[in-house]
Amino acid sequence: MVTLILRRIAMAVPTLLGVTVVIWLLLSILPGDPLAFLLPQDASPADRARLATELGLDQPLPIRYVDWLFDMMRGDFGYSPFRRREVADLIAAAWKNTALLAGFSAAFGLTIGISLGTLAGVYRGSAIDRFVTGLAIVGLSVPSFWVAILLLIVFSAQFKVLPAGGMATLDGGLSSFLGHLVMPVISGSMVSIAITARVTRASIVETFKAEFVDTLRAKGLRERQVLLHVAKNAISPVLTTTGLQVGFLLGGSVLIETIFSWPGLGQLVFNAIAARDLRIVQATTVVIAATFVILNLLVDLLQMTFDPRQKRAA
Amino acid sequence: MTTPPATVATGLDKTTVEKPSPLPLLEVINVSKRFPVRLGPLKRGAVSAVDTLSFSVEQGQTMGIVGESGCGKSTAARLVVGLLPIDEGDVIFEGVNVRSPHQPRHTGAREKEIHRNMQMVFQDPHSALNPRASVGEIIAFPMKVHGFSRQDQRERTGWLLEQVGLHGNHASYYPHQLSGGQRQRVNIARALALSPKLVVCDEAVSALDKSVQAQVLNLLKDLQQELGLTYMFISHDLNVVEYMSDTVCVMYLGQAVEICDADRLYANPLHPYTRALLASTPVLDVTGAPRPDVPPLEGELPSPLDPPSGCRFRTRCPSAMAICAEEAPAVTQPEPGHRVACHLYPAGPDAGLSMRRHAVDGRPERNSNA
Amino acid sequence: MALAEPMTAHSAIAAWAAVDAPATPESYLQAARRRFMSSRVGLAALAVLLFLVALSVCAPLLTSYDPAVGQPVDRLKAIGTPGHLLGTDEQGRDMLTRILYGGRMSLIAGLAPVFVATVIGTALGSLSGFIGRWVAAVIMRTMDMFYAFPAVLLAIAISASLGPGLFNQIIALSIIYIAPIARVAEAATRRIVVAEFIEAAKLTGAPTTRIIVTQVLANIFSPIFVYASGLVGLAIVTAASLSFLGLGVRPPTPEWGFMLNSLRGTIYVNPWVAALPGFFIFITSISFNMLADSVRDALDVKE
Amino acid sequence: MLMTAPRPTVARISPAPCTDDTPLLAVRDLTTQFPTRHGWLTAVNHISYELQAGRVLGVLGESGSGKSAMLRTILGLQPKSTRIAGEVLLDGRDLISMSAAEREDMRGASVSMVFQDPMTALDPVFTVEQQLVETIRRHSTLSRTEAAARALELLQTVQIPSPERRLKAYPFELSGGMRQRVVIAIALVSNPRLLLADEPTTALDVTVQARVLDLFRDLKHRMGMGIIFVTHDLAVAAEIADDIAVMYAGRIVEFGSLDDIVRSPQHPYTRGLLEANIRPGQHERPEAIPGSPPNLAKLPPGCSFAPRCHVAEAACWEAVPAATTVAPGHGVRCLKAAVSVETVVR
Repeated sequence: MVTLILRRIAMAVPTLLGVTVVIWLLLSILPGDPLAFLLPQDASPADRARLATELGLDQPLPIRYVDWLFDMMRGDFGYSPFRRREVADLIAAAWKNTALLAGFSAAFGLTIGISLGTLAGVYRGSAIDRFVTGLAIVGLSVPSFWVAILLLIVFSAQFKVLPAGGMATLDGGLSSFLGHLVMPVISGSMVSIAITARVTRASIVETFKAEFVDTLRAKGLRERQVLLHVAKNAISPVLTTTGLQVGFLLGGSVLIETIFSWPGLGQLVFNAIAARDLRIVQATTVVIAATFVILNLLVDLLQMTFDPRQKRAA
Repeated sequence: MTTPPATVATGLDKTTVEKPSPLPLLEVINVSKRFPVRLGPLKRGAVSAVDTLSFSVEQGQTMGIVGESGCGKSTAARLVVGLLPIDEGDVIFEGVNVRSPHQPRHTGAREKEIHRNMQMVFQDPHSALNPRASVGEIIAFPMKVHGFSRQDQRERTGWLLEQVGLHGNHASYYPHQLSGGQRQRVNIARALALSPKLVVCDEAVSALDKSVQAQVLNLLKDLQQELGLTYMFISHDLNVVEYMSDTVCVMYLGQAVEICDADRLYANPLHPYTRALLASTPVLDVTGAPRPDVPPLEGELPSPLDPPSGCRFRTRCPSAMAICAEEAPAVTQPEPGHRVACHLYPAGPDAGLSMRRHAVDGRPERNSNA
Repeated sequence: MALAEPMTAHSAIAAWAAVDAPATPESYLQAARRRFMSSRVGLAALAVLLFLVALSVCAPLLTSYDPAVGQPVDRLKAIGTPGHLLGTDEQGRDMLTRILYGGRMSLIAGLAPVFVATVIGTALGSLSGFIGRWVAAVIMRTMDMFYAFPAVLLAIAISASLGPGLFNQIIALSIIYIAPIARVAEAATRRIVVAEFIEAAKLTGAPTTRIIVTQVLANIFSPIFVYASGLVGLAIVTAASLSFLGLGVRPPTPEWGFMLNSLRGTIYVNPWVAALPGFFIFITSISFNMLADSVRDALDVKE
Repeated sequence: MLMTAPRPTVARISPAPCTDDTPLLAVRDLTTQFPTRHGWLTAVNHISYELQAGRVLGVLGESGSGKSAMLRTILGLQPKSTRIAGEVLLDGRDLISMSAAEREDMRGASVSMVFQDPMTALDPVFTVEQQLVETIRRHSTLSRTEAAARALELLQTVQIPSPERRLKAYPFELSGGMRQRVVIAIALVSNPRLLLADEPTTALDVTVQARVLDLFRDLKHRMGMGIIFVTHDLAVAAEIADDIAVMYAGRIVEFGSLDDIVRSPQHPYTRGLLEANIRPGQHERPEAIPGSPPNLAKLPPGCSFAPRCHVAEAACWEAVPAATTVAPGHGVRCLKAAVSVETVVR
């Protein structure tokens, strides 16, 4: 068990390295002049060359990557001339806010999604099933940013019951704190609800078809007990999607945070794109991807406890 | 579905078939195959699927291979036809060494020529036919690969369908529209498309209903007579193997434990495993005739990852002795033509025998695996 | 083979034999088409999509306004204003016109990446599924790298580094969809490769590429097609997201995602016009998703 | 409908003394239909038979003959959409008209079932002990410890080697033969009166099959339960069954003692199966039954076997043959059966 866990953790390392390679390549090799943002329009070729040497841009690619990677690992994400701050400080402040929003969205989305999916799976073929299936396809198709705008139109513009944006801390009272969360959470977790419900339903329906369910019934277990067996067998694919759902939420945060002026990583990325500050885009993407990889790792480890095969492989 | 029942065999008499040529068509010499497996994060092991297997099949004869699941009989089939590379040993076909780990890979044309002569009938009537192709396309595919003209493909497909007792119209149907027995007939027709000399039947009737099984067995026998085919007939059903085969090879955990003419093997099984197999086979018998008094096989099949030392069967053998754990039994011939690998039959003057009939070269006949 | 011997002519036998005769030969795709044609939801979704495509293709014939230039006097007209059926935007441009023209970009931005990714992903996935060993290790581990990113974020990062524009947006989306399609293709191929008919094909001596093309592709087509058609709805939304963030087509070319963003500031003045582009993104996406579900059901045959 | 209670014709080993007139199980006119797009498909078609305690009824049939559907109907495992008619009387109580809750209590207590594939019949994520204990506690008031002790006892009953170790094992850690023993142990939890076995040895190797068959014989002798043993293999049925019912296309086409069926088969299908079965030492061609097993959705009018039957005549195509008794306890549904002693009127 322990060796298996260590092995799984060890497997995450190359993935993380891969992530940095992809990001670094994207922003170093793809067309686009990295110096353009740092130099004044009328910089001379000599100035250019000097800056390039200073930044190590005249080094071969692998060396530049390794330098960059070690800087990142030291927590040195560079300086943002546009925000006039250390990128690491910007990210640290934003990360907490994004984690808060994503955490609430994930909890909300997974709870609703798993509940709806379980209902639909248990009462497959019924009106509830059709309702959930229909709801899921709507949730899957609806753009989160459109939902956000609709919510704003209804609850901020028309009825003026919810704040149009920003974030409140708990110091300002629970209602203000939650009030600022409601719309971002709902609009952000629509897709998660839909996908989780679909996967949960499919997994439960599939498990009910398994032959051991007949054995459970044949030995006289109550339908409630049968459902418990089915649930324990059906949980694996649902767990797998939970990891992916968080990915959706982190990716979607760029849109949701922008619309609701939530001071998180997403808004940071959006503003950096608008300002063409690729350094921030680069660093934030790496941080989000690393968070995502670690979350998936945790989900995998959790999954192991449900699979006797992996439990026994000590 | 108005095709007449199989009529291919009419008027063919057993005695008219030419005598088998003296040299074997196929010789399998000390062939071994191990599959690497991952046992743990860092541990690796190897399943010994086939271990120093040797036998030979003569032209026009049927070699039956029988054994329980995991005995390596299907792996042996795939090694012979070249679907799996062999680790050790040689496969000699018509006197030519066609597969050997020491030989360089065959060129495409040579390999194609070998495939033309060795084909296989597969087990599962569902998975053996491409569900997206029509019956005609399935049967014609080997011919297409071998450059038959369109006209030839069409004519031969029609002839093959007729040979296996299907209607010409069946060419345009898709596998899911056929019954299990019909699919198995298509499976056979495809194997015959290139006029092979050797046909390997891997559990060819096991998935069929009992009432259909007999049809397909009859068809295989008829085709053998008419086309002079040589079969390697693999099955777990002892009765079917006995009926189909001239010679039978019994396998246990990747090794051949007994090889003999079918009649003699069933009348006088020598190896304790063969005896146990025969005693376990349900027999439709209400006459009350005494069943052979063999105790049922105790214990579990040992893991092929770590086969027992010495004789692999000793852990379940009712007559295991001390020597069985120490030494792998040599192949002996307690009666003419009846080869067995068991310490109950100590080596006589003819020590150093092989499970095959024709010694080919001076390579060691049977490696000790102790 | 059913009637072993002709029996006494009898109407009952004849009637039964007629029923029992094999159904007309019907290939898998023919059967799938027949089943799709009997799916009401699928046909309705298809009709909506064809209607939307027709509208955006025929946009110049349907409206006389310029999609890029508006009349400042006509700014922020509400839905139902005479002459401006769907109102006008913050620059006084006719919304109906912009929606019709915008559909072109949205549909292309959703369909093109899925098509590109399907072709590349299928090639990579089927190759690694069929050959296995180190080929699969190299290809699939590379694909895993892309799985370590939240897809939308990766698309944003790629678009950001390539710069705005429809073409760059299509490249970005293609890249993020290659990995999932390659995974589906690889899994499907691995399921097929163990089938005995693949062994039979190998026994003909045919080269690997020929076996993949003739035996494998037709059998992995349906899971890939089902997956890819489900991606189109998602791709349309994701493409709109990129445009919403300013990473898509450049203004003043109309595109639904970008329109939604630029109208964001007007929700207190002219709320329902601001919501319009999102509605069209939603309708297109849900139609594709319903179509995909029907296609999946039609292709799902028990064999 | 088919025939009255089969009585032993010859003195047989019948360990259970309970041979009074009420049979353990009486199936009357049982019919099971599934909804399909083209209407109702009849999987079990007006089946009737009786089973005495301590006897084994072998049900012989090929794929699609309705033998599994019949077992599942008896146990009430069919989906809700299934249409079921007829009676299944277990000790006089009708299992078909029971409420769902009553049926849940009856399953595993007085009727148990053993399934075909031991590889899929056990829940993969629970240990053998957990699966046994929950069954024991469902049907008794034993504490967890007492139930664990009983679980061990059951594993000993089914002769699993080193049972203490196996209790803590997950199904994937056991061989096929051992899993099937666990499945049987679960079925034996509360000494059921009736044991339904759906091809319990088909997925096993012959040497394992021989030992599982031994176990079944042992259970019959020691516990005196009635067993319905479904199989497609006549030779396996002959190893275990006292009586045999031959099913074809949802109907019982012949019923009789093992002797009757093997020595004087009356139905051409039964005769065909006997012929098609390769026997040890056989050299002559087996007489194959032509054609394929019928498609239940497209049954011919009249006798379902007529299309494959070499003695069928026009009349066979007109109406389903009535059941006739050719000898005491030996019935057949065939117009061409050798002797028609009496026609049982429906």
